[in-house]
Amino acid sequence: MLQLSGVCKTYGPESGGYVALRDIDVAIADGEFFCLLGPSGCGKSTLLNIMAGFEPASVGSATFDNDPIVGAGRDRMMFFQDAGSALLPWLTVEENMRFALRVRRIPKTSWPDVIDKYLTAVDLAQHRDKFPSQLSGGMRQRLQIARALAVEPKVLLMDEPFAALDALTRRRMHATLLDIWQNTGKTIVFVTHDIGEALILADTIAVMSVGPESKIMQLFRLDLPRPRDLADSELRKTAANIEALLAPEIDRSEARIA
Amino acid sequence: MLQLSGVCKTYGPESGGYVALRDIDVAIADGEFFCLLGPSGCGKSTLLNIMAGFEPASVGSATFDNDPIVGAGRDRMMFFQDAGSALLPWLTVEENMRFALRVRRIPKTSWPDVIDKYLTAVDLAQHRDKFPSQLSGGMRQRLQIARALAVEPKVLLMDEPFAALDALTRRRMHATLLDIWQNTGKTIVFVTHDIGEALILADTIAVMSVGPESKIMQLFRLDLPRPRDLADSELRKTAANIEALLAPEIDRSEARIA
Amino acid sequence: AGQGQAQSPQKLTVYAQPSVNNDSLWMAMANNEYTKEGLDITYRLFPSGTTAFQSFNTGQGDIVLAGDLPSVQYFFRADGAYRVIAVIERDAKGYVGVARKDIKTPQDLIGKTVATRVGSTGSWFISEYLTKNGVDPSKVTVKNLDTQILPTALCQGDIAAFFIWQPVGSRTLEICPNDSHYLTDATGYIQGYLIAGARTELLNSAEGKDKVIRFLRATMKGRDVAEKDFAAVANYAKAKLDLSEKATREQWDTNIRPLALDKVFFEDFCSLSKWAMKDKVTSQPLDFSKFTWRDGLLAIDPKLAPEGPPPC
Amino acid sequence: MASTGIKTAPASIVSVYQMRMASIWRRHRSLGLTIMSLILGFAGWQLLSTFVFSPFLVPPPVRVIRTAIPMLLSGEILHDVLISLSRVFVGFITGSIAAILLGVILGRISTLHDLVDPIIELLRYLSPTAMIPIAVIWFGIGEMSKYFLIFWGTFFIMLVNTIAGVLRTPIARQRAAQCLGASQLEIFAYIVVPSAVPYIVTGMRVAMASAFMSIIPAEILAADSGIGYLLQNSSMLLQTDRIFVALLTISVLGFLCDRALRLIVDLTLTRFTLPA
Amino acid sequence: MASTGIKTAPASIVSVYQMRMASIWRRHRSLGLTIMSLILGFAGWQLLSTFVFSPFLVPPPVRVIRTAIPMLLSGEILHDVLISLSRVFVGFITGSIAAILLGVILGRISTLHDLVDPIIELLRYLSPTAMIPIAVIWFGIGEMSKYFLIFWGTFFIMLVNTIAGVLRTPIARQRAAQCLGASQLEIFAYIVVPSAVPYIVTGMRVAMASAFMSIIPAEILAADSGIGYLLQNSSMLLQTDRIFVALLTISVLGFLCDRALRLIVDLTLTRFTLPA
Ligand SMILES: Nc1ncnc2c1ncn2[C@@H]1O[C@H](COP(=O)(O)OP(=O)(O)OP(=O)(O)O)[C@@H](O)[C@H]1O
Ligand SMILES: Nc1ncnc2c1ncn2[C@@H]1O[C@H](COP(=O)(O)OP(=O)(O)OP(=O)(O)O)[C@@H](O)[C@H]1O
Ligand SMILES: [Mg+2]
Ligand SMILES: [Mg+2]
Repeated sequence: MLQLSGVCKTYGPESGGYVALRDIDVAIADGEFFCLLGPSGCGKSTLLNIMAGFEPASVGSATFDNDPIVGAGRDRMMFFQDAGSALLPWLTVEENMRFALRVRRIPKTSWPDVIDKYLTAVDLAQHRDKFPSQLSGGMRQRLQIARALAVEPKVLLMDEPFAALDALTRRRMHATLLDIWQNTGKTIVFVTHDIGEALILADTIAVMSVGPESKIMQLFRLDLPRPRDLADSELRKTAANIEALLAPEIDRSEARIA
Repeated sequence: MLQLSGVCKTYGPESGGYVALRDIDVAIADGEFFCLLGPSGCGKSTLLNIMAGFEPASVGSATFDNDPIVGAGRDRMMFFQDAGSALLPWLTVEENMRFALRVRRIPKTSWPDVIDKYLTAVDLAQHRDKFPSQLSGGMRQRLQIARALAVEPKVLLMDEPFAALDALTRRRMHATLLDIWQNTGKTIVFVTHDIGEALILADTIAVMSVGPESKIMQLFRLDLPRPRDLADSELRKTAANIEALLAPEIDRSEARIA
Repeated sequence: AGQGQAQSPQKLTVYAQPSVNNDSLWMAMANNEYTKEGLDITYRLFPSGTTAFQSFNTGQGDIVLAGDLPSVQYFFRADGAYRVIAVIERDAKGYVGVARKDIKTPQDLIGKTVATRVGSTGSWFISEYLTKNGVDPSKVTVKNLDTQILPTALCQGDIAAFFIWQPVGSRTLEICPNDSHYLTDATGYIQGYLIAGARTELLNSAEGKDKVIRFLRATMKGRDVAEKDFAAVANYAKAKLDLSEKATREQWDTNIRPLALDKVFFEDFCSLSKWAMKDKVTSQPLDFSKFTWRDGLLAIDPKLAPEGPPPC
Repeated sequence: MASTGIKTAPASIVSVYQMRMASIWRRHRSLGLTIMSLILGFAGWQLLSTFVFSPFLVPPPVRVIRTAIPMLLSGEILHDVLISLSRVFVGFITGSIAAILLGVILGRISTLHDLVDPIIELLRYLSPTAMIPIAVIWFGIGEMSKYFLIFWGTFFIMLVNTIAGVLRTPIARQRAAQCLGASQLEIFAYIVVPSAVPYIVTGMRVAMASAFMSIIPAEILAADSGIGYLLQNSSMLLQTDRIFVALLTISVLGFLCDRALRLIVDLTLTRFTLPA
Repeated sequence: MASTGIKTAPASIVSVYQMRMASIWRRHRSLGLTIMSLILGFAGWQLLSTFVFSPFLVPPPVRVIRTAIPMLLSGEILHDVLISLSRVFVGFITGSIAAILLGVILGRISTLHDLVDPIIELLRYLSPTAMIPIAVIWFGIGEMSKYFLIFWGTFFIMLVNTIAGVLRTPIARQRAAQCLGASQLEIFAYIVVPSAVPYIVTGMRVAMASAFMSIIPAEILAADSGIGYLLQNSSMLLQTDRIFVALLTISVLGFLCDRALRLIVDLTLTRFTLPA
């Protein structure tokens, strides 16, 4: 159970700083697939950072299994939005995987299998000797996905993990992720800006409002079986609801060039 | 006219290196909106880098208006896939804009107007005093877009400029970009992995095959007027064609976990 | 002297070291003797004769004060461009051998390690001390140590004795009176010198020659004060070098200020030269007719500069 | 137990209170730790020199300070400090500027770098002490040669650091600037130099120490004032207390200059030194 | 005109030919430029010492080499070089390792850093020369005190650089490692140290020069061999030619050691020093 109550986040000085989040209350059950959806810059990454323990909440409390979150922990694995920054540039693709398994204390005998399995899943098996600087943007994201999955954490915090992937690759990744989620019962908090992606994956979709002082405007629960089809009428209705919720939000802040 | 003929690109040693591109021939007319579409890691960014003059072709020639491309030039403005890397981290949003206008020798009197116009277009006007490290992923991309547009280059080389934006923001960006393109007659080379985005924007879509040794498999010309609607039957047919072209490509290289 | 005052004072640059054996010059300066001779003296201090010669070598400075060995070495190096004009000061008490308490006779040093600045007058002192006391120098290990660290090394027992100039010895007795004592001073072995030398080029011009003579004459007047008036010297040392009266006293007591080029000088430098050749510090005999320039002293008083011996 | 009042307060108030305390602590912590550190350092010195070494070899701080007080009151130290500081400043600043300019050029033009590097590589092992004779030949025994020796002690450190910083300028930044139309000079000034700032600042901190160390050889050279001269002179006369006064003065000066440098960097260059 | 044959060749062949030439040029260019640089350097020295200075003040290279040859043949220089090198190595390597270890710790634990930093900041302005008396008190007049002085000349430079490098470790890397479950020690070893490598390498290059300069004070101390001793002794005896032989030897040794360091870094650490 991952719980935030009354969380506010202010960047900069206590007063007069930029209030990114205001009064966020969420409770994510074990094994839930929870999607955070919201316009660019609304505070999705900030919220995820608080859950991961990277940033303290300015006000309010964040707990995991009733223990306050005070720092990064091995039970909550983060997938970083900026994929390159989290990889070790001096290790090859395979060595980056091995590093993860080593610090995770996974027995050495199983490394080759685990590495093969996850690199194949993200289609990087032929690129295992490249360094991160030699990978394309999408490949870096896929390497980070493979690493995050390989260590099998209790909770996966994923910040737009598929943003740089093409539609077809992304579809496969969805299937892979759902497979793993269903087989292992992980909790997944998944940030995306793609409504379709959220609809296909989530148990719960939290829609956030535009910043500053972003809130969670509404929660949508989806009990449909998976795999889902976006043409499904209930999904289309939800999609329309979400768009309707977001459109005025975005109008509120944007202006088009004449 | 941007022209590549017989371009190959090999990374690493002359023989035995990784052949990213093989025998690429393209000719992009002045004022054309040209989309590069292809699976992750196929070589889209590589191709754009060659056009920009950042990387030499290993074999073959690249010319712009019949002059060989030998280095970066102010006529070809690149939008980098990794948005953060191209911004100056020690300048605020507004200062980053000003830097661009200064080195572009744009008269100082028009700076405030230009900056306001483009920052408003990408909805960053309220964030003008933040540093890049204080921006969200999507905001960084938008800043880079604003900067690239503000200097009004002849050719815009855009590497997945909208990848980190939510659907609604992205829709506005499409409209903005098309407005500017139609009013100024720029040449735009636009990399995307989103088929829908390509269909909405492009005059020509070049579909690339999976690497290594990526080629341009097929060119699709779209003469439909804009704004376009994805529900349009011709677009749907093209979309289906492109998917059909790509699907076996991706099958060729991917395997799903059992 | 009268004619000098009429003209504007003539510039003369002197390189020296901050040491009490310069007291003749100090007193000359303190009593404006140089000004009275029509000289405008620039008195520049260097930490050692060697560093003074380094600068002198580049063509700067007119007169340089330095120890015996640096003068000889520089003379050979400068190929005739430098000549000694007078002995300012010499003394044998200014050099001491300090040893640990268990070393009581020269023979006790056999098999032990002693220290000095190798290649300095201290080396010469050790060599003379051992040979004159019938100890085979090869049975004593001589270590090269910087003067600053000699007291520490002796007090800690790293070495059995050292041979060097003052105030290193008295300082050592201050630091560890229980472990150290004076073994000897240099009386009967060597004498340490402060030598004034000048650029040959200067001496060859009539004007330069005149300046040097006036310099010598004024310094002699200073010498007369320095010899008698300890309080004036101590005041000067206190004001300019922050030396305590006690420290000044120790050295002042032993100073001999010949301001001449006398027999003793020739003898000492002969034996210095022989030692230096033996120890490969120099490679040729010292030719006094080239090494010294007697005209200045002769112009003041012929008795001050007798004829030197043949090269030795 | 006394804090029950706070414990029952609503979460947000606790948090605001804690934040206020934390920020007060943060603001004063650094100063407090600095003072504690200095006290510990001096206490350690006092103990060491009293019980481990002989106080004649390493005079305890109390004695050093007792020696320093009359020197301070008479203005002797202040005079020496001002003279040495002015020498360090001239040498350090000219050395830094020259090295940054040359470093940026060498870091960007690799042919020139390869051509000049071996000579630099041979020269930079020569200490300021070794350069004394050359300094005298070139600049005589006046102030110029002292500036030169401190320049020498600064220049190569700054050069190595600047080149290292320039070579690590992210390539994308330069490419973006080229696309925008920046001239080579603008890329130097607006991209390469700012990107190298973290290395340059580190280089300046190291070079500052080297500059202060170079006072000593510089003031061997016919100086009659300055801290280096005080040290030289006291060493020759074996005045241990005064030697330690000189050393302590150099240390304290260096410490203060480093703090000043850091403050200036914090005030003016923070934006360039933030970690990515 | 003679290249018409090539001009008519198909584009791809031209390109392959050009690439081959370019790669040959690249491979040999660096060596060629180094040699050219050295020749220019020596020619400049020869000219300067003949026409600008007097050859007595600055002996021309030809004379220095003539002086050096018998010293080389007799094995005198080799002997001195080996002794000095072994001292530099011990001091440099222990100094580097100690500084890297302490630097990583101080860079990570800010309270400890704030506590220790002022003391370091005071000590690092003391040159090895100033530390000679302390070295003798602590380590006597044997090899240990020579190692210590070279250690001293290395340690603080490496420390400042290591801390600077550690402080600039990208935060995302550390966070990712923490999420993976890395212990504090693993984060030190696998994340922080490798991230600081570019700074550490730069520090080593600067510190290497400082270590070589520290030979001179180290060998003032009761040495009867070594390059520093040769220099000292020749200076005392005012033997300019031998002084220059010693200086040239130090320069060449430094040059070679720097090349060796760069080679080792290129062979083993390239992956850590690539620009982002
Ligand atoms: N270190 C910081 N200092 C100041 N403001 C910050 C900082 N980090 C984030 N912000 C601000 O907080 C807000 C939320 O940022 P966040 O990165 O959480 O957005 P996001 O929802 O992840 O957006 P995106 O979809 O574009 O990644 C933004 O306005 C951003 O400018
Ligand atoms: N510097 C390099 N060294 C070696 N291989 C490289 C290098 N840069 C790119 N590659 C390889 O070239 C291929 C194409 O990379 P590129 O970045 O052009 O892909 P892309 O089409 O832009 O992919 P994405 O959509 O994921 O950004 C990849 O296999 C990549 O590993
Ligand atoms: Mg985000
Ligand atoms: Mg790409």
